[in-house]
Amino acid sequence: MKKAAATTGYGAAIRDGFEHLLANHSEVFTIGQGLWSPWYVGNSMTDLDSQFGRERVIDTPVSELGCTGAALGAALCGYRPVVIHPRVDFMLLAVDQIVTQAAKWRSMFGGQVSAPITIRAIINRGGEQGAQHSQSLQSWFAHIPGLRVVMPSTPTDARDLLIASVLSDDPVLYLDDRWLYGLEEKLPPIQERNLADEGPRLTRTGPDLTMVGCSYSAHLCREAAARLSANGIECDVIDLRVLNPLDATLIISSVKKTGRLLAVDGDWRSCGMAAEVIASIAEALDPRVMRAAPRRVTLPDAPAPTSNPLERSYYPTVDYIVQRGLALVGAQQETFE
Amino acid sequence: MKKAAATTGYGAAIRDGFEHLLANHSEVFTIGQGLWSPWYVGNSMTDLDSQFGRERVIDTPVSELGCTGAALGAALCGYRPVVIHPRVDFMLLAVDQIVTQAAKWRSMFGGQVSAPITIRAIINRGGEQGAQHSQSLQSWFAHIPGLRVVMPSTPTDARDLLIASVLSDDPVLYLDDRWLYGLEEKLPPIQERNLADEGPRLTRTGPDLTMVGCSYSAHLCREAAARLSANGIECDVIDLRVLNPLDATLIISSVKKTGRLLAVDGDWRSCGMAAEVIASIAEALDPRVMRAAPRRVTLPDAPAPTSNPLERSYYPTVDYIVQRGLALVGAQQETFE
Amino acid sequence: MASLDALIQRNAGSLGTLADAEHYHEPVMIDADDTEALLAGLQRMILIRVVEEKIGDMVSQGVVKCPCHLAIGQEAPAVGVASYVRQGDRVFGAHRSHSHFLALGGSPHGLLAEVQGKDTGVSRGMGGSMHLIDIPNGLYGTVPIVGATIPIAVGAGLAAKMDGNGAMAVSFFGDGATEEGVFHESMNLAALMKIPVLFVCENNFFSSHLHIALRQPDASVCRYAEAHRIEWARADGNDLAAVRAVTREAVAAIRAGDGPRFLELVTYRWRGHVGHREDEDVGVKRKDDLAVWKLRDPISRLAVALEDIGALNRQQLKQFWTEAHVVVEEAWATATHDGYPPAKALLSRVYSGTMANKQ
Amino acid sequence: MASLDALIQRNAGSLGTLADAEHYHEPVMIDADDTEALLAGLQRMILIRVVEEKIGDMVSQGVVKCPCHLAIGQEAPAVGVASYVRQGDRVFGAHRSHSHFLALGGSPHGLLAEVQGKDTGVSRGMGGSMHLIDIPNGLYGTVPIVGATIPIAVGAGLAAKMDGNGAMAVSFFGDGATEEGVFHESMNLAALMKIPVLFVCENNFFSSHLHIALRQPDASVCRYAEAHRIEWARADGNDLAAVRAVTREAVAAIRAGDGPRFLELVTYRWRGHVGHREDEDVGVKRKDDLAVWKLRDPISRLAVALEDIGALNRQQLKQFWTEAHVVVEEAWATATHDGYPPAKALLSRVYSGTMANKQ
Ligand SMILES: Cc1ncc(C[n+]2csc(CCOP(=O)(O)OP(=O)(O)O)c2C)c(N)n1
Ligand SMILES: Cc1ncc(C[n+]2csc(CCOP(=O)(O)OP(=O)(O)O)c2C)c(N)n1
Ligand SMILES: [Mg+2]
Ligand SMILES: [Mg+2]
Repeated sequence: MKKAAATTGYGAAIRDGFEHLLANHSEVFTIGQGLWSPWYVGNSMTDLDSQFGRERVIDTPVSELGCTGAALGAALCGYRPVVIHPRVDFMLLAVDQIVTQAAKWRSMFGGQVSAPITIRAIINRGGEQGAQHSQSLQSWFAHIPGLRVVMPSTPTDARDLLIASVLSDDPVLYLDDRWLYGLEEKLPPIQERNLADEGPRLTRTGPDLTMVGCSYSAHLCREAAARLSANGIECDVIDLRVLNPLDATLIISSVKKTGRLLAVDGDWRSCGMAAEVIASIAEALDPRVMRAAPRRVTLPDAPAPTSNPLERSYYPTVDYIVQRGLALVGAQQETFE
Repeated sequence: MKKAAATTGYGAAIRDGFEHLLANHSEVFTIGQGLWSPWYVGNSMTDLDSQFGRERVIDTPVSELGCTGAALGAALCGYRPVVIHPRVDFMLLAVDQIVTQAAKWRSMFGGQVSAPITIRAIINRGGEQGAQHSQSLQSWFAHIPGLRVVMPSTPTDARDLLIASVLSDDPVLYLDDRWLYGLEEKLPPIQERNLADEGPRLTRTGPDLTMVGCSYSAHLCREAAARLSANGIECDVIDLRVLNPLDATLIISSVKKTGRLLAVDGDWRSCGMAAEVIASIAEALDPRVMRAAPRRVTLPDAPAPTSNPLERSYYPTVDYIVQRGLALVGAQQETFE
Repeated sequence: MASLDALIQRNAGSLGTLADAEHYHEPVMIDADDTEALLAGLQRMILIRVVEEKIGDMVSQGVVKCPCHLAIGQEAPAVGVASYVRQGDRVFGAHRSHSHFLALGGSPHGLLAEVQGKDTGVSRGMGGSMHLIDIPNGLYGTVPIVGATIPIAVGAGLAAKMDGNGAMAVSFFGDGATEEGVFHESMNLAALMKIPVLFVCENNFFSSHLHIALRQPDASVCRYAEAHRIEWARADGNDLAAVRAVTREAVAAIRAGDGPRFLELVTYRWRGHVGHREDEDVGVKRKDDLAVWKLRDPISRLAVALEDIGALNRQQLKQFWTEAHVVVEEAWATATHDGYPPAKALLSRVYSGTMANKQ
Repeated sequence: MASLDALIQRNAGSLGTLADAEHYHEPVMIDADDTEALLAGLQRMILIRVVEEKIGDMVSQGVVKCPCHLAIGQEAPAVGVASYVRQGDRVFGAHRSHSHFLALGGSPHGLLAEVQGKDTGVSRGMGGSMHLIDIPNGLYGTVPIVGATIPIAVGAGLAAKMDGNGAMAVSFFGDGATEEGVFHESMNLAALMKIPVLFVCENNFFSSHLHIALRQPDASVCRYAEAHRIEWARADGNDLAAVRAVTREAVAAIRAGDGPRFLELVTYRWRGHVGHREDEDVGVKRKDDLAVWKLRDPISRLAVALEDIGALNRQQLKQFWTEAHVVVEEAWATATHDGYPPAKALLSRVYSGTMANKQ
């Protein structure tokens, strides 16, 4: 992306969000690995430690489970911690505290406690990093009642949804993707929104095809839609933004209109977010409105490789999505591996 | 269930499987919490320790991650360990070793190593145990390439799929459900099968409706199908058996015939196994073959409660499935919460 | 199993006689402590004992259905530590926490309603025995995932440190929990950040059916505090005065800003791991040991000591027990007539949907 | 940051002078060790140094793209421990394991092909720098999830114990890995079951950008072995003879059936946490320290010692370096011309689909 004047990148926008939170909400603090490092979390938290002090921007030992539990404990006691995991893969060591603790404490204790903890993890893949440094797994967390899951695809959302996540009284998993850090846009003034009111958004409209994605996949869908438009195919593009709890209304009304659905997700296929999108509309719509069978574009059923040629074929691309879109509108009944 | 002579229960059948493995395969051993306890894993491993020695039936400290990693290590060195987690909820502490290690080592090292580890976890819910002692989460693990996921719904499968899992050269997650321990049947002689050849099975046929489930849900589907039959509605019932990698062929051909699908799963809804079943047929079939929109029956979007009346309304029942089946065949377009 | 006996002996390690059921049957030494506090503590231990026995009976009758882990025999650690917990402190427990709840002043009715799944329960019928909360009394949560509340307590301590008001967090857990890696991660974090948290390990030698000799190379867990450079103390967990003494010192240091402290309180449970039976699912040797361990009863040993100095007489003691029974029976009766949570509670308590007020 | 200096001083704990860059610049003491073995070790350390520098250069030129964590300056622990690894033993490493791979006899070509993602790489191009395997030489796997291979190594040790053939497992990890709970779970399991596993902690003071003083209350990690009742030894990790001495004793005990042993080898990395730069993403103080630490060079300190006793002359030493460069340049050249994995490798290597043969 070219950098136009007065625009802000995705990573810098996240930093703006943190700056706003730390400056305006004394109960907010951040804790996680790499917060005192110049590179660990990209440019998304640069110098926050010197700006707000190392008591509120806390770097930690290599103890994902313990640090996440500690953040939850502080959240139960009046604070709004953001626990940062520089990679989703590392966060998996903290699954118990996220899924069996944070997501359940409110209901388990009869609604008497809130756990306003935000777990921020970064999807950091590609660059020949391989199988253990590439997972996104949003589908896992979108499966858990009690846990709100947020995935911004634009700098503005990266900033404002971070703020909404941290100000929410519910536990929130906020996932940002390093592949979006290059995106730039002019940011509107900050608005503190109630996350409970946020949901999927229509970012482009057209009668021929509905494309749904989140985070980097939403970005790919937007790019693909532009390319398809050049081919005379106009698409509705829906950016999920909030994956759980999912409000499918917009997707349903869109597919009711287009009769065609392409669900794109940068996670695996089986029991994935793309499956949820398809199942949601399949249940909600009279099958006769469908002009073609819906399709998924996801990762292949394999761990991430390192070797460059394999890596290039592993991740969904704009080209591939465009192909799938054309095929769908052509409505050939093709199957892909 | 009444106990007819010469029949074996689901729990005892699992024990038969272990007995066969330990008696015939010297490289098999079992390790996990409660293996020296008279009650921890129900009757599924009773006295195996005295029969085969505590060197091959190892009880452990409360260290899920460490013990799972140790089992993986032994699997890389010529053994076929079965690591046992008495509850899925406890196993979540071991997610890194299951998902980021065991499932990936083969592909990550270019196919040069096999990790013939079986992770056996027990779904143990109900009985007012509450949110942290009720999870099943098969949808999570069915999402992971490299990990085979097995869920038997009958005593015979409980025994023979356990044997196939342990003899498979791939990592396998084997989930059994305490609610099935009451099931009894007459067991055929043991057959050592190749897990790679096992998959979904049609356990009842009928032209009106396809019902798909796994484990306890498959059992509920069979019961519901019998009841529906009394109402003149004949169903195909498909027991998934092997959730990952999923072979959807049977489901597709069945729905092609019936035009109606009810996907039942005892896990949560969003990004769940029921969503995968619906997405698989939606992608594969011409929408026009559907005589009604497919439907899911899953847990509600909430952690498990304890209070008895809430607990009774929380889990899918035969009655509820029957209702849904009738509605589907009546093809009313109703929505359920 | 002579070999196991031998193993257990070898394994006793630094616990010495504390690991031997034959010792500490005599009345506890109380001269160094405050009589009033000890009398109050005795009453509280009696209340816990009576509540637990009532729950045990109701479990055995099948009236209470949720899994209950009874603390009968382990009343002293809860009561002794609780006597130094003050307004603003936050306490966390685990699966065996009826004692912690009651020691902090929790209402017997709230507990007895909760184990029946009633809307009037402390967790509004959503948690049962294993998920208790009582924020007004400082109990911030007890959960059955072993070790899970340890880092959470460290986080509560971090919050207290940030608040800078001299409050502390308390983490109650058992010897089995020290086998969870998160216990070590939490200890390191607390030591590194000098977090005001009191780690209290109730070492009762068992993790469900397994004796610690079959789970760890040494029966004493203070070695972990040593490793993480956290000052520790060990005491007879069935001696209220001893528990109060080590707690007093540890809490003073914590409130003075010295960072975390660790207590190992050696005790024994009289019932099975879960449920009402005495010898259910227990490790070998336990059956024979239990009778001897009961002679290390925290209640009678304190009562006799108080009688010996004339601070208590048979009459008053009998009175304590009667009062406890009256309270408990009344609470139980009320709870049985209370209602269950409404159907909508299932979905209405999952999310708050609210957000912070602007500042 | 005087305060951090002070903190680091206080934190040095039992490491004493080993934590101080000013010490141990002199030639190592070798009289107690075998000269042939030391000469071989020297050559191996030189090979590692040259390979790592080559990889560093290729990273800086953007030719190698996968993340590489270089072990320059840390050659001695790998080479010293590997010299007591024999056929049948199983060794596991982590993200900084080029040194372990080469020390065990791994082929430079296999490594240089792997970091280029070639099908001829040791992991057939599927793993890159952070996922190395070389079963013929006993390297059973290195992975970048910190701490992940520690329990896996314990399981390999359990397998060795079951095989009863006197083999052992070796787990290489860093000081940062001791902060993962699974490290403690693994130590307890190994101690409890007397598993033949050698835990080797290369304590280089850093976990990426953070000095251990900012992560743990004491810079020495032997206290953890103490807690888990595992016998331990500590040595200057930049002194090959010292590393060999503590390894020799530990391995003898392990093979004799004594159970696990723990080694803390104090060392320092010369490059950034990841990549080729010297001062990238490093903690404060590091820039100034590095120059002094380089005087504790494991290679030159050994070379000079061997020269002093006349076991080595300048000529031969120069020869060692030249040979290493030749080997490495040839290996690199071949690797660059090797092919990439076939497209089908992506899906064909996920499952085996096979099963055990009936017995
Ligand atoms: C993570 C996890 N693993 C296993 C269990 C099963 N479990 C419940 S209580 C318990 C024993 C814990 O022993 P200890 O911590 O000593 O507490 P005690 O029962 O002696 O009070 C175990 C293993 C669990 N609840 N959570
Ligand atoms: C579970 C996990 N958490 C965090 C990381 C990020 N990380 C990679 S290497 C590293 C430092 C580990 O330090 P140490 O164990 O001392 O090894 P060293 O780099 O010093 O060789 C960290 C934190 C990771 N790879 N895995
Ligand atoms: Mg215990
Ligand atoms: Mg290090």
